[in-house]
Amino acid sequence: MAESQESALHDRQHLQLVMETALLVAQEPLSLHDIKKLFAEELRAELLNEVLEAIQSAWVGRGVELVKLASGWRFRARLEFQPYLDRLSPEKPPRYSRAVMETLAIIAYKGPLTRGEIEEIRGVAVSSNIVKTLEERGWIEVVGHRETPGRPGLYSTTRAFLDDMGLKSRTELPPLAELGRLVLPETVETPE
Amino acid sequence: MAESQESALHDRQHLQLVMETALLVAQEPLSLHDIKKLFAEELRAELLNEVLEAIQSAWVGRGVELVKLASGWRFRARLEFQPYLDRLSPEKPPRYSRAVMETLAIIAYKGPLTRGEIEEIRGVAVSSNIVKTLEERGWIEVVGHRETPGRPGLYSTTRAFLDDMGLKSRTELPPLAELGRLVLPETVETPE
Amino acid sequence: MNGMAEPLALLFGQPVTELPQDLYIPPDALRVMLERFEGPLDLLLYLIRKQNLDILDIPMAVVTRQYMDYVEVMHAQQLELAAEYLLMAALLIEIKSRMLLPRPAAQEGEEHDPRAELVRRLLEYEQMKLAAFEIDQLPQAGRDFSWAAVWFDREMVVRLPEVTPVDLKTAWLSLLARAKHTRSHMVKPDELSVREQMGEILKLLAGGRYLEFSQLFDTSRGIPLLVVSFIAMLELTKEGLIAVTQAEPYQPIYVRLAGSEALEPAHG
Repeated sequence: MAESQESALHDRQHLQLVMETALLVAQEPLSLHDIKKLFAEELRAELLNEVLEAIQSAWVGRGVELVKLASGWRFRARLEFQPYLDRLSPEKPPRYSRAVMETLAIIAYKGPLTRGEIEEIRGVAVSSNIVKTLEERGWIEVVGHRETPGRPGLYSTTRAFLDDMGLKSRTELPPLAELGRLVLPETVETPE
Repeated sequence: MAESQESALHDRQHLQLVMETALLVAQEPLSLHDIKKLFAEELRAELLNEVLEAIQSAWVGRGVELVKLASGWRFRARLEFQPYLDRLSPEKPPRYSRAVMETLAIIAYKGPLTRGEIEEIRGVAVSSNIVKTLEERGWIEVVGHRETPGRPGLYSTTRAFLDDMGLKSRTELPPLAELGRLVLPETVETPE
Repeated sequence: MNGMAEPLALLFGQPVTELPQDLYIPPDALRVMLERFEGPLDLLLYLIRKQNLDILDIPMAVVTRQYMDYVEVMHAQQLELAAEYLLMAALLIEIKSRMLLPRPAAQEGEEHDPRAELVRRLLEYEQMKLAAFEIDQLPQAGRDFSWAAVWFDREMVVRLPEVTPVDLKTAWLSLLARAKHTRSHMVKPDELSVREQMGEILKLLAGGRYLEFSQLFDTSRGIPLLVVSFIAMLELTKEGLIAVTQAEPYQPIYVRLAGSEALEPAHG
């Protein structure tokens, strides 16, 4: 009995370590759904919430805090450290996550196409946050609908996107055929 | 006396907090020079190094570690946590083709050298796409020009390349296989 | 015809000793294998290492013959045969013939092996080839480990990320690397302007509007655009996104979004 309790404690510490690491590394807030994906086993939401709270209290009094936002959990530097951080960096422009960039690239190269078709090329789901980010930026828009069940919207890049890229037309994007020679296909299967 | 010691300890803890926060937030490695800039007061390099080591040991056993790289210090997830993180985001930078990697290796071990000299070693033309890909990745750069007709650019690997490989300097690159030893001495000269 | 038949005869007709011993593989696999050589040095190294030949004492006759066989097969497979391969063939033959020539007795003291320079290049290339492999094994940022990236909400000023065409290219490269099964489907000749024009046409037809065929062509911007617009329309029709109708021959042709007839009953 004592042994299984001990191993449960050990598991929980491991859980906490993995979640903390993922949150420190993530470029975007992680939802509970995202956090679940970290583990091969199916974990209860209550357990994950407990661990998140444990991480939160472990970081009390540090320069960084774990906060819960509308879109999920994320580590964030406390505002009182801004004076120090401001001295350091003459403002780095923020960057889009790779998921956003890939979605944008697919629409730029292959649009008009539906979200489902984007997902087919990416091999993973495209969250509505990603689509919203790009729509709000004015870089993609729905230009029509595919006449299949659900009439999914067809996304295309906008003229504003080309202007912001400094391109006159999509034909000025780096040619795909040549890009194919530069990389090797992944040999390792991505975990499901 | 006791009071000043106490406040010194307090200062040091504060120092550690600020530096840790800056390192967690920074999007690039921070050099000692960068870290100095965090503070209005002039701080000795030894003190900063001591604090860096203190941070390093404070993170032992966690999922994230503080490493020293070519251009400075940076927090990164330990390698053994990558399988978890991969489950979260299957987007990864590409694995480059052999042509790209051979070009990179030649520049890393034999650079600075010109594209023509790379081609001599590889025995085939080096497409400008390959060079551009490595430049855009920030792994190689032109550091000068050979004073021959056409003043061809001399390519060298960057510190960002070493950072991305987790290395402090080019001397930490994998040692070359000692094939040179097998060549008869008279033939070792470089080609004309 | 002769030129085409000869390599095939070489491949299947000649005695085994005349052939690279590892060439008996299906043509598709062969093509893949040949495409993997990074150039003549790579191919030569392969021939030498594969048969455990002494690189410091290369049997020129054997290696030259095998090299030529491969080049012939590459030619027959219509692989893009870089000039470098032919240059190397010439060099091999030259070295071989220099070794056959009797050397003047006077020079015997400072005898120079005609193979020396080739050996030096082969070894240097092999060293770099191995180094490239080793570097690729190093844990690499983003691929094998991740940097910490804690958010810092600077004064709540909304700054928008900057994106360049290079970023798009990078994103596409990582897609290519990942999507090995869709690779061939993804890398195909450019049809960008067509896809772009498809978007434009869909926008013109938005809201279930009917337009006359000719209204969809902007005649002020040159013939290439007209052609592209036409291809775009064919593509849209093929994908079932638009419907093109004509009541009877020589009547105006109308274009509308597919499935929008419910909004506007067909004109008579």
